[in-house]
Amino acid sequence: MDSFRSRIIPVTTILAGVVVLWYVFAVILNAPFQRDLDQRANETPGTVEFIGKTLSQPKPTLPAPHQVAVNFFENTFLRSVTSNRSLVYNAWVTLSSTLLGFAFGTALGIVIAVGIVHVTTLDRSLMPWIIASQTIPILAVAPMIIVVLAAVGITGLIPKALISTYLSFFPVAVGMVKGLRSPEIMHLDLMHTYNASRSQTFWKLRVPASVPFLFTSMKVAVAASLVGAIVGELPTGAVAGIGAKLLSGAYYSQTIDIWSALVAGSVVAALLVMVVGIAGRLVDRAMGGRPA
Amino acid sequence: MTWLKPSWQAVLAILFCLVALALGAMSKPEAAALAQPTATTIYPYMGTKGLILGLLLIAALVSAVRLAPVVEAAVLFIGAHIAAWLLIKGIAGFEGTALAPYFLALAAAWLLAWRCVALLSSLRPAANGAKTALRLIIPAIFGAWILIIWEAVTRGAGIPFILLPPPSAIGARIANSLPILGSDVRQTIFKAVLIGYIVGNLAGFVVAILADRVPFLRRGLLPIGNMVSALPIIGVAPIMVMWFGFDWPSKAAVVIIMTFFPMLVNTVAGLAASGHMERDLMRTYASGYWPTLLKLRLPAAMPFIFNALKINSTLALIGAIVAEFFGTPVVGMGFRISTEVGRMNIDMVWAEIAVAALAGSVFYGVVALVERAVTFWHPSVRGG
Amino acid sequence: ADKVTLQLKWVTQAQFAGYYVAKAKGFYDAEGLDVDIKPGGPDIAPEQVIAGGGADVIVDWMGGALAAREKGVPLVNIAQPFKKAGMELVCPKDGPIKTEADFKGHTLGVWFFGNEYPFYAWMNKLGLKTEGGPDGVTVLKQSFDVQPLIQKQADCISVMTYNEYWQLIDAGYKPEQLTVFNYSAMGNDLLEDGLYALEDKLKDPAFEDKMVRFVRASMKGWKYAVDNSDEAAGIVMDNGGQDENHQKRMMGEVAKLIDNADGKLDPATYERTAKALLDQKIIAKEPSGAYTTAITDKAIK
Amino acid sequence: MSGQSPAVVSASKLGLTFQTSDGPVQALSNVDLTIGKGEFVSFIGPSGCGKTTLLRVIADLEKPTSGAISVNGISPEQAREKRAYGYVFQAAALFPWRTIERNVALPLEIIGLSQAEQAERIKRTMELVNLSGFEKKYPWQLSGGMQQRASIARALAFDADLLLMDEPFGALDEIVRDHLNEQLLSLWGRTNKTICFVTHSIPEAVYLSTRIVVMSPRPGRVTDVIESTLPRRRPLDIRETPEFLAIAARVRDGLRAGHSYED
Amino acid sequence: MSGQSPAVVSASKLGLTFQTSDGPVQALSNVDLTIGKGEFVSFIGPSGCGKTTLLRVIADLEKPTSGAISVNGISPEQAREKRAYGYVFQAAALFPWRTIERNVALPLEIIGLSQAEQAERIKRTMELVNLSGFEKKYPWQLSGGMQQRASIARALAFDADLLLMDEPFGALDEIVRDHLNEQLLSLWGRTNKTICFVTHSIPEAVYLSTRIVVMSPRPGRVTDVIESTLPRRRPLDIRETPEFLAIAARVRDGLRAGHSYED
Ligand SMILES: Nc1ncnc2c1ncn2[C@@H]1O[C@H](COP(=O)(O)OP(=O)(O)OP(=O)(O)O)[C@@H](O)[C@H]1O
Ligand SMILES: Nc1ncnc2c1ncn2[C@@H]1O[C@H](COP(=O)(O)OP(=O)(O)OP(=O)(O)O)[C@@H](O)[C@H]1O
Ligand SMILES: Cc1ncc(C[n+]2csc(CCO)c2C)c(N)n1
Ligand SMILES: [Mg+2]
Ligand SMILES: [Mg+2]
Repeated sequence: MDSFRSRIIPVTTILAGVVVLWYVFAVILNAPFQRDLDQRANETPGTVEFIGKTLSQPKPTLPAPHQVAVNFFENTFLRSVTSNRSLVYNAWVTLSSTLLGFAFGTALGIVIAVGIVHVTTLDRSLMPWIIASQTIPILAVAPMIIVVLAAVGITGLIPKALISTYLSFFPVAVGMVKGLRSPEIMHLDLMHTYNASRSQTFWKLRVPASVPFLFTSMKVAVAASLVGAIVGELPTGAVAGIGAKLLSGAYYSQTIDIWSALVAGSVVAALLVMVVGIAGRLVDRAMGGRPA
Repeated sequence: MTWLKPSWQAVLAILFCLVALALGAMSKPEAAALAQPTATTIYPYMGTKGLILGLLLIAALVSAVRLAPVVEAAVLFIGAHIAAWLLIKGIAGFEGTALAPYFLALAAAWLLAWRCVALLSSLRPAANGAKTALRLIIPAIFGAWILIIWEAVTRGAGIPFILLPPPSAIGARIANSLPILGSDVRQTIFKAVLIGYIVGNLAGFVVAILADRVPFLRRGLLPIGNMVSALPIIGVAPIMVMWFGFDWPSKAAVVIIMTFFPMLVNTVAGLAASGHMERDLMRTYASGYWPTLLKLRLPAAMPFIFNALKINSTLALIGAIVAEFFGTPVVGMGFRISTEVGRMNIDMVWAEIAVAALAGSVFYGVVALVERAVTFWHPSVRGG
Repeated sequence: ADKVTLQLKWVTQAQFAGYYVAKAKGFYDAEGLDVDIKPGGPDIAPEQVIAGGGADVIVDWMGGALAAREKGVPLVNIAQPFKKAGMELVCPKDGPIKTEADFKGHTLGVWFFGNEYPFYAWMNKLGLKTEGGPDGVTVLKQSFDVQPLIQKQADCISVMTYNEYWQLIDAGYKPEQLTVFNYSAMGNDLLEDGLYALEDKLKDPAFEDKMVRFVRASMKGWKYAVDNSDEAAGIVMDNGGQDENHQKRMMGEVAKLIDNADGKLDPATYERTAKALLDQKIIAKEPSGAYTTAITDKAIK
Repeated sequence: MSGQSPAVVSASKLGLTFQTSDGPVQALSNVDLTIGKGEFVSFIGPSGCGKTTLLRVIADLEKPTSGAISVNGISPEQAREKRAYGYVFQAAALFPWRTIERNVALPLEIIGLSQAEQAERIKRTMELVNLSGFEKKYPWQLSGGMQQRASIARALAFDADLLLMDEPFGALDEIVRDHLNEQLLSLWGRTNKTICFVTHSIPEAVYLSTRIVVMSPRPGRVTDVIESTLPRRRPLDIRETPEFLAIAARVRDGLRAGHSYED
Repeated sequence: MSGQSPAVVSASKLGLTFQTSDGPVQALSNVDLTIGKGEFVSFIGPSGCGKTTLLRVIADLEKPTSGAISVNGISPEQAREKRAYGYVFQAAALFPWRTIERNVALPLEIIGLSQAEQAERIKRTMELVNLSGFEKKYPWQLSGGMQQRASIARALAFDADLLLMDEPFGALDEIVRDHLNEQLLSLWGRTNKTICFVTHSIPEAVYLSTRIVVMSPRPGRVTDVIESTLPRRRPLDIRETPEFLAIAARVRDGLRAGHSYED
């Protein structure tokens, strides 16, 4: 647990720094509106009182950390986890489509990478179109996808997960193309001398050699997946999920709600990235990874 | 049997043509005409039905004969594309009336084109010019077929224009809206994307180096880096508009946030990628942190860093466009997309998407070229 | 029971209280209907949903519906619950804009996504250019909220009487501190929330009958909602609405737009809307058959 | 030469030129060579003369740019596809994610041997190269010489009829080297394998080979082919016989002649 | 030993145990050693006996787990920071993204030499290892021996007072090896450098060294230290003198004694 402590101290220090900065910015950003407000109400508060007011607006430009914390705490711990006002519930809704989309996306990314590395036709023809596909702004096509899927009777988790898939397969595909091509040329020659089949070379050489690229890409992909899940929640009527919270918050200018949903999203993201990181380290260890 | 070498694509194509022939009418008007032979209704493919199917059959059969690959590819190319052109041309005026044989013929043509691409990519021409030509032709045929199928299906099945317009309509729209598209590209790509991309990548890179340099920051910054950068764009975009105004700086800020994380993660991974013996070598020179970084660890990290640059090249584009959904001046690709959806000008939406795809591909291509030049030594570039 | 899917134009809020009330109070059941209400959102174009077969009837603004009709989605207005428009442009009194004459050279927040037509029609009428510069106005695509005004990024912003206006009040503005340009009051309004269905489906008598029953029950819902606005707001909350207080206020304001809850389209307003759209080249030719009074005539006797 | 046995390797006018960004490098030129079944041929020559390149051409890892070559009467590619040879690279080329044992098992997995057979062969070859006890270590936990021995074990476990060995004993001390030389000779005597062996040690070449090919650099040519007159069975102390020393002297002369040092 | 000159390396009771997942590996145990200024010490011993590990401990690339060691009277770490030594690794360790020339320049860039000085040193050392003409090639375009020579050139260009060389000439043919042996000796004679040299070749060790350290494996111990009685100036043909052969025989005996082969 020593490593745990050696981790906790830096994280808390930096977090504390962030919080202090955050307060400073909260005062600066909320001040103009507070001034207008006071002016309209013909009040002239003292500096301390003024700062206090900037940190307690109901719909601040930048909510103060304690406002977010209180909101976050209430919506996380004081609500039953099945209530649709509970952040835990909303986070879970988002998480489920994130995970499904991430699984699809990783699988699809790997399949595409395998195809590109092994089939010349695909190498030559597919990559430009995959790139093109990624530049299609997802928020623009998401509604159409959802409409089309709904028309063929697919609703619920799958459409959202598909948008996650769309965003997450690309990092994996790009990384894995690189990774699968990264074995030493001498190692490839060795497999060549054994007349190893493509699949043998793939499983015994290319896959292990690509592991560092795989896990790095998966970290990016899981974050992208989460973004996709949140984006996908909007056109489904934004009934539940972190995206729905963000939207309804934005719609009513409830900045505190937005920020606590953002914090929830970030926490989920950080956890997901950490899990992928840990999985990566476990795999590395199982592969006899040499300590740095 | 040595003169015969049927490919599975050709066999399937022949099969599809035969089934299409057996099923009869290609479109509803034709079916109606067949049912009432006395009436003189005009229906699609009156004169060309035999031509289309015949062309496909002949091309498929010829391709099954052992020929020089170039000749075979040429036959397939011509057969598949003329047939496709006739199919699409014929349905004009009768949108939405296509029946199964229409789609079978389309599938057959597509299979032949596939065979053609497979043949072309197996060619190993000696001349450099031919090599470059092939590099361009192959993805072009592949892409052309995405468009052909799209065009044929939207018209054949009569998909409503406001759900998915055919590519021809999108093309026409692009041609007619060049000034608007130009100003949108200037606003979104040359301002928000480029600046955001550069700053975001730099920021991710610098934070990765900082985290690498200072162990304290590594433990503190990385987890927070993980949190900040997965921030969902929908949540961040309105806040950025609030902070940086509604013009392009807020979009650039969104792009920065989106591109930061991939760069951070990849740089951190890349910095761990240098070999032990090489690091030991630098130690024997008592090389300081920065020389080691510059001369060993960064070059070794380049494959990872370019990974991030590639992923970010498309991510930046998505980010900037999506960020424009949230409050912008009345110019920009994202603005245009969201507005024209509301006006049911879906062809304009797709025109912007096409421009975005083109810009993104060029962007990615440039990054990939630089990558080849910088990581020429990496096995993935040297061969393998 | 017959299934009907209704696609709303926006997220669940009192703007659509009538439908939620009709469902909750069993008015639909009474007509033998099983109605599925799908909330919308910033990225949902109900016209696309209905064209894709995802809905039987949609709530839409006339501008969007007529534009879609020209693009090959034959939408027909079957009822018009909202008689007046709720959109207005508000400017703080301490800002530079007091009257229409002050617009020149200033920045105005406008909603797009098909909601911009009334604004452009108005500017057209005033003879103001919308490309910025000292002689025109600078247009800002306004997002969900009223932030552009609070942040002073715009000099005036668009609000709905029933929604964003109250957010401004919540943000500390007093009604007397705001200059309001109401589109209805100025006679520049275009028809807002109406019910639209596809023309070819309406040719089917069974479907038409279903719509008659649907409109009848919906309007009953609206009437009930107008009469019991707090209860209606509660029903909206039960269906996913946010901020109860806000919904109550919204219900009160929406009630003012509903008028007598007969859902009948006023042909004069229709003509004016169509003409404004034509003038602005949002549609190219005079629409025909874009509305029918048959449904409301049968539904509301 | 050795016309009595069928040719395992037969090259004529073989040439190979590498295209590099600053001009072509001619690595092999006009190489004529026939190696019969059961021969033990050593290749010796100054650093950079093309020994590795020649072995790689035989192994179908490099395509010649001129001339012809056949392996077992078929093209190198076909021979490779028939798993005609085992190759020991100049560097160990172990997979860092596999233990030593699993590295040795790699070719056995690829040809699809049963677990039991694999285990048996691993045990045997690991003993042969004296690495027992290090089965579960990863390559980076081994010394340079141990890694090289692991790669020899891997090639021997593969058990092909033609062995291509590129300086297999370069990083080994004299005693281990002598031991492995003996083991290799006895294996060769027992099995009638054909062995192509690159070395820098003249005594090693003379001790092991039936024929010694001396090469000279840039462009890599065969300058001398020396038939050994030593008997097939060779005790270690044959290396002190005058006959041995005479052959060694001839090889040394051939080597010196092709060398570019003036001093 | 060699008590007259100040100690460059001095180790006492040095031990190093690697912790691996399947138990500890004792690589060095109880090593006592003093190397004086200007000495040329060769380390010889069976593969895996700890030669590389010992060199790495001197170079501060590995920390001993017991005993004490000093380099130039200070800790290895301080000595390393003072750039007290140049190291030739057992493998070439060239950077693939640098040409041979730039690889040789690497240490020179790090110590901040002027361009002109760099160019001069590169030219000189490239000539010394006979790689002129290959300056602009990348490592993978070189043969194994050429890569090793490039890495020698890199260490020589660094020009430290203490040279740690781990089997530098392993992949080189006899003639090049003789040439480089001579060059190394003459460099050593000229500059009074201290050289620690790992080799597997007994003649090479005897020819070059003032002292030969014989090691035995698991745990790596020093079993014999043989002082050379040969003069400092040594022509190549000194290798045929009886004195030379006598020392060689002693080394061979020491080596065999420490060896684990029973045969
Ligand atoms: N991939 C390559 N690209 C360019 N030149 C190459 C390549 N591989 C080898 N060469 C060149 O070919 C020549 C022969 O190299 P080769 O590796 O066959 O030598 P070698 O006889 O094995 O030497 P050594 O004993 O040092 O291993 C060398 O001059 C080398 O520079
Ligand atoms: N990083 C490591 N982890 C665990 N064991 C190691 C490690 N490095 C070396 N060893 C072990 O230490 C012992 C000595 O290794 P070392 O590399 O010093 O041998 P060496 O004398 O240089 O051998 P060679 O002549 O083969 O290069 C070996 O048994 C080896 O397995
Ligand atoms: C993208 C976007 N479009 C429109 C509105 C404005 N709006 C809020 S409610 C409402 C009525 C819909 O029937 C309208 C037009 C917005 N806020 N954001
Ligand atoms: Mg070689
Ligand atoms: Mg060693």
